[in-house]
Amino acid sequence: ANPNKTTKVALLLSGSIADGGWGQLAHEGIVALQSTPGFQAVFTENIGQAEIPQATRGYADDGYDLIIGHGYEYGSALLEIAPEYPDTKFFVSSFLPEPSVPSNIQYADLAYYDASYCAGALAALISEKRAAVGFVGGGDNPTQQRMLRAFVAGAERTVPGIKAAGIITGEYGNAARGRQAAATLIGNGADVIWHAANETGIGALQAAAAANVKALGCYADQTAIAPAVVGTSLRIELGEMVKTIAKSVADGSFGGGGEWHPAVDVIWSPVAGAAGDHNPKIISADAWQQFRAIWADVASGKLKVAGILDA
Amino acid sequence: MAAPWLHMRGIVKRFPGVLANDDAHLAVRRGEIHALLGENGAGKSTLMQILYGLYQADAGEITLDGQPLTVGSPADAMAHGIGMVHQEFMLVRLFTVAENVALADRQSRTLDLAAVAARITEVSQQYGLQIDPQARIEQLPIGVQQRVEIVKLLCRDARILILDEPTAVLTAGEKDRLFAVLRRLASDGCAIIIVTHKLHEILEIAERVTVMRAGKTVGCVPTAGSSEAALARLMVGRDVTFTAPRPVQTPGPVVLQVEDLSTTDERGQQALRQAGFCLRAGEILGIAGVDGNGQSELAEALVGARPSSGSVRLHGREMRGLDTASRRALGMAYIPADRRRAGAVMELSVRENALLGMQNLLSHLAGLWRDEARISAHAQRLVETFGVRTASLSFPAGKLSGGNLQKLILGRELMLKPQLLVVEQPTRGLDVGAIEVVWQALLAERQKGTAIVLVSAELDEILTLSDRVAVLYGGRIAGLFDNDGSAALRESIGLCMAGVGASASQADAAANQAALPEQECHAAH
Amino acid sequence: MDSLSILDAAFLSTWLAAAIRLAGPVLLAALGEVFAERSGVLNIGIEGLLLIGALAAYLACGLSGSSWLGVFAAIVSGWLASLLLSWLYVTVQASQVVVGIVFNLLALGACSLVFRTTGEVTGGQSVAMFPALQIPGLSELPWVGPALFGQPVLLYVTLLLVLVASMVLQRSRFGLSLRAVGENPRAADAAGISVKRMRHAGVWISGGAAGMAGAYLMLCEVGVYRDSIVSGQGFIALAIVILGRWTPWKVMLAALVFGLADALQLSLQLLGWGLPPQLLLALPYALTLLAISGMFGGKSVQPAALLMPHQR
Amino acid sequence: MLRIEKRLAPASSKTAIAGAAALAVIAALLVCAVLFALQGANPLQAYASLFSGGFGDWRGIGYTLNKAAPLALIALGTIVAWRCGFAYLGFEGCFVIGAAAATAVALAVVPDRWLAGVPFAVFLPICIAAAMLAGALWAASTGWLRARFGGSEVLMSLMGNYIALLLVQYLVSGPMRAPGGLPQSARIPQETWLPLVIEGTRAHAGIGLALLAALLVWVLLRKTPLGYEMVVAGLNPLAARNSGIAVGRRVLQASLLAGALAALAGLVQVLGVQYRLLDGMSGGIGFIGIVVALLARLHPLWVLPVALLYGGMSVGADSMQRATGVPTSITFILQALTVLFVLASPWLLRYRVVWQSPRAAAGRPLGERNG
Ligand SMILES: Nc1ncnc2c1ncn2[C@@H]1O[C@H](COP(=O)(O)OP(=O)(O)OP(=O)(O)O)[C@@H](O)[C@H]1O
Ligand SMILES: Nc1ncnc2c1ncn2[C@@H]1O[C@H](COP(=O)(O)OP(=O)(O)OP(=O)(O)O)[C@@H](O)[C@H]1O
Ligand SMILES: [Mg+2]
Ligand SMILES: [Mg+2]
Repeated sequence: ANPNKTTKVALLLSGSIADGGWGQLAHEGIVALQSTPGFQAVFTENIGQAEIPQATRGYADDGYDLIIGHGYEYGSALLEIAPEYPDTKFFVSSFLPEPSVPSNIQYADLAYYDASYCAGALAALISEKRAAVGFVGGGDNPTQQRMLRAFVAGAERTVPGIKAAGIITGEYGNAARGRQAAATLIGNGADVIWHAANETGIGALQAAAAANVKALGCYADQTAIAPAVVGTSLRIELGEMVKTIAKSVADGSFGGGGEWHPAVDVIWSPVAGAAGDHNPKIISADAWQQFRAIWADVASGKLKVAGILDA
Repeated sequence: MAAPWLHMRGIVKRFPGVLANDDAHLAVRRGEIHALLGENGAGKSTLMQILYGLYQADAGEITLDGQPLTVGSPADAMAHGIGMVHQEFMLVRLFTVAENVALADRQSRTLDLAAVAARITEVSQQYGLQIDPQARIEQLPIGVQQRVEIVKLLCRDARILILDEPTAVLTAGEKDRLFAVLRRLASDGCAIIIVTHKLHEILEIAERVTVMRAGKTVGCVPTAGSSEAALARLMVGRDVTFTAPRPVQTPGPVVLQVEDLSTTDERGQQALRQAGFCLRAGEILGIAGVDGNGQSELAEALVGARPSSGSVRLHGREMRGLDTASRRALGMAYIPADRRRAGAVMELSVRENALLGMQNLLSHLAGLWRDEARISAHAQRLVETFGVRTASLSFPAGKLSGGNLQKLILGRELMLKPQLLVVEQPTRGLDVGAIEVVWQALLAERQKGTAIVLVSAELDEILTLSDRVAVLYGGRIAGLFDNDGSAALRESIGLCMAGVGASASQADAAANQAALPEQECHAAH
Repeated sequence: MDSLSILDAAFLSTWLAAAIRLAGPVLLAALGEVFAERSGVLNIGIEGLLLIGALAAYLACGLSGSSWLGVFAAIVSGWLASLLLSWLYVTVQASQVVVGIVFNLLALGACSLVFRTTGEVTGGQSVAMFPALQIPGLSELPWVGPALFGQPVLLYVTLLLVLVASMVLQRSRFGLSLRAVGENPRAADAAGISVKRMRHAGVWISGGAAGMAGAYLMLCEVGVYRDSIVSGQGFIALAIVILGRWTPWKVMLAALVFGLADALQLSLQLLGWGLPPQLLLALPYALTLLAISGMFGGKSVQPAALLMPHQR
Repeated sequence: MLRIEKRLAPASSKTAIAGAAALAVIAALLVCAVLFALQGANPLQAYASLFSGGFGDWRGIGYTLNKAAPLALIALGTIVAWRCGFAYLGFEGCFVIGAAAATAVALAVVPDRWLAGVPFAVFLPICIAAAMLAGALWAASTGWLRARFGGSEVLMSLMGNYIALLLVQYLVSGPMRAPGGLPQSARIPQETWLPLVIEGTRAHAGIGLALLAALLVWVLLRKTPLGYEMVVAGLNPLAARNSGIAVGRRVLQASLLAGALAALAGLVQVLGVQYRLLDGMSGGIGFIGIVVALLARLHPLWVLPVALLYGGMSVGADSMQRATGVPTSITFILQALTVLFVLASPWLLRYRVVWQSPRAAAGRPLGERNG
């Protein structure tokens, strides 16, 4: 790679960079790149489904080196466009859509199921009544469905006898509906709530706060939204992802033609604001220790979540 | 002579391209019934709407009791005791009478419908108007709706009442009742300004009449000692004939046979019950009756604009199941009562309106492509033949005066060379000059052998034009008369319309006639 | 525990509670819309007004710490925004449908920009929200207790407003004039009522109410601002007005129908029947469509002059 | 001194209308220039890229054409419906229904399916017919309900949109979902894609369909008795009925055609841009199409330039955002303000600015004002 060349990176988002989660975290990576020598980084947010091809080609035609489509929405659109621009690298932060893809496009398996399994386990461990824990999902897609199953497996295998249930709301951006979904779960006996639903999830946390049941955040550090009930948040390191991929393009190590598989402890990390990685008032030391063990097992591959789910 | 109470001086009002009022004057005294007369488009309504604050004059002044008056809005007008009954009633159809009256009542800030209802009862008893304050407007006949309008004004203590063509939609009886109320009001010190085209009514009710022509006031004369002819001359600037001679002619073969025709109105009420009659070529059948007794429904049922049961045969051919388009194709034509809303398309030009109903005839390729040349030629011929006064063929029909619009519609239908013409209220709201033109046209059509069903609320019109008269009462044909022009006939028709004169024998005769087979139709003459 | 059975008291009462909570803000917005539509203006812009109200409530409450101040700010900003709308609807007489659609886009852009530039005034924390008000005694009732008597104070305010709206529309001079303007503007004009003034007022009321509904959403449900927060609830409010036939208390029932369908869609997932969620989500819209099709009579319930500009 | 006074009647010359619209656009640009400056971007540079993005080169023109095609088709549907007095707002629904039908037919052009191996020239008419039929039936169901029971089509069609969107959402997450499954259908085979029409751009043949449709709609409304009947039925249904026009039938026909045109827009989007059916692919285009129709004053031939301008503006907005990096919200604001101001511009036509010497003003008689 030529050290004097600037690498031009563009991030495409279907939602907003101020969503306090999925979009905002990736945007943080762009901001970091903007102050990194050798990189020029830009983004476009709020791209409607129908506008994706045009926005992508716009950047490709403008000579960008790396175009990141952030989310499942980009999976197929970028796959179709990539062959037209062999000199541009494409990255999509969602699963590989077909077994073989062009060598200038890379997909990512961001260890959602591993994280969900661990979240389920932690939820079960901190449940006081040990009766039920609940999950609130976003868009009605297979990833969310499978995350729900991983959450259920994590909870029910870790604390036998506990019941885990979930509601897929169908939307990522509808906080009011997220709130009612969580309230429904709580009303039916759940005393710990986790979500994977972006803005919809904010409502889920508010429901937990209102009912005074424990909750776990997702994607970002969501302690501030409901400090009294959020024990920890599983933050997804999307900023790191953006930086990592951009650097791989800059130094020529971009691994196109397949899927990127970071381990769960690389791409996810438990955070709880000023309290560090968890809030001891909500998560007992014992529970935290057990969770850490599971977390390590999943990260090391000793515990294979995919195997459990496919069984 | 007492100084005028209300005085409008030098009123000028311009509309885009039209000088509607040009130095118009009006002086009204306390306790006076004052008529305002003028051709269609002379500017009467405009002048009244200025007085009522709906329009602002461009120049001129209004004084009340010698004090200058500015009327910026109807609310201003009402505050000064000026009230108006519009040609088109300004009532909210879904509201009750009390709600409608309360609507315009600016006096109290709160809404007390019970008090309003009490006031309505009080006022209506005082003036002999019968109104149920709780009735919904949409359930009331036209005549009662007008009473509501008047009660509305009286409840607000209006001292100056403007009535724009109040009798256009009323029957003789309703008119008499209205006039009684107006006289009563005048004797109580109100001033009443009445706009009307009916000269005999002016002579009957008004003390003085102000005549307008082309926006200007051409004079103000006392009615005492005046005559219809004199008024007409003043208004039109020439002599006008008031009767149209109906030449004697033997009717031709039967064109229309109606049996057992029944239909319902908008609200699903039975509006026409088993009507039956037949009609010959070159014959005019007048349909008389108090408004709302099924006349419109009859006309619409005949032309297929309203679903009906029973039989309508045109030249022996059953029309049941045919829509208006097919019936028109077979020789029917129709002129509805409300020309602006039901007879023409206001936004389109004279030319496009002339095309209405002929769009498939004036075309190439059997209705696939418009034939612009023939369309223009047709419109030109129509305008010339019927003397429609229009700036050009591309002039919007909505801006034609009532008379000219009526000529356009009449001409359009007649140029279809129909075998049967169904025409409703052909001269409603028209000035005497225009009436003359329309009557002549209808009689000429009769002479050509067209069968005509003429629905009119004007008994004079019916007696002038019709060969036979059918009276509708409560949706039934209550009487069927040959028009011999006798005074006795007028009387029996009047009684029949009121639902009392229909002696058993006449009703039976009507019913029998309804069922008459073709040969007996012949025998009837 | 094996509590997830449809006849279970917990299932029913959580379903009802969720339904009422979902219904609350849309009911409030719909109440305002009733006034706009009764005056003859179809205000499709309430989606945007809701968003403006939500942002105003967030900023005001976040900066001052007072929830009630948030409500006040939301009402005022909803009203201010409706000044632009009513100017376009009533004074300019531009197509109401198009103005409403485009206004929603404008509101989204403007709110997003304001939020971006003012930033997270709360440092990512929720603003002070209204707690659920447990009405002593009643909220412990089985089945319906928590749903009906354990809701945030704004719900009770909204229910009160249903009553007020009913009274104003049916019993006051203002309501009579407003309805007259929506039924027959020419008659109202001739009666000395300023058609434009009444229509401005109708739109303003819907602006204030939608703003307050945004505050409801923000201060009772969500607590933090995001651009997506309203996500179509303004349009649901429109549907509710129609289903409720422009009558406040019927609108209240219609809001409940929508809330019940939406909440049922969430609850049923717990039963694992695998029904497509779209089916239930479409149900209230289909109901509304049938209700206004005229198939079941009453075709004239719509204000006769809805969408019709008035000119003398 | 300069005075603003109300005109007797709004100015109605073409120059006045165009001038007011131009003023409105300039006003919107000025307002947003302030926003750009506040965000630290150079407004001039922003507007330069706004223009050059949509019209500056062939590539941009290609995108603009692709944007304009479906917009124009929906706008034409709006015109047919609205001119016939059918104030339909359900184009969002027709669009996705048409897209779904087109996708279903295109997905049949694979081995073992019923259209296996048909050439494009055979496929396209079948696909167009299927999509248009689906959209026509969808819109006509509302038309039928109105004609039969008298419900308001404005409100019914708003509700219908949700049902159509949820129906398509169900299709892409259920029966039509591609294996492996995001909420989207499988990609349609390359043989079914609309051909590109300008070398080196993405412009596809959809714009040709839009052009053809505009001409046909114009001919229908201006040159045929049928169109005359539709317009009359729209302007005055009562008079139309009395003069023998079958109003209900015309409304039904207009709704069929309107739905078909909007569905064609959905087809164009699938066969020309997306190559598959997606959840949320309409993204409000059904409403923007109505906006375009109204800006074109419901005239079929004006639709094309207005759609091109609107399309160019949104393409330009993208490249402006790329060039300046300002938040997209500003481009939303710019688009919305432009449309709102243009909609409001007829208001300017009611006034005029007059020069008048102060003496003359004082000497004017009282009451001699324009009303
Ligand atoms: N709103 C308006 N816009 C433009 N021109 C108008 C308007 N109202 C009335 N005019 C014109 O002003 C003139 C006077 O109309 P006006 O209604 O006062 O006549 P009128 O005497 O009441 O007629 P009629 O006997 O038919 O009722 C007409 O030539 C008409 O064309
Ligand atoms: N919107 C309008 N624009 C232009 N001219 C109008 C308008 N409305 C009415 N007019 C004119 O005003 C005149 C009077 O209108 P008006 O409603 O009194 O009808 P008319 O001629 O009296 O017919 P009718 O008595 O049947 O209602 C008409 O002659 C017409 O030229
Ligand atoms: Mg008049
Ligand atoms: Mg008249």
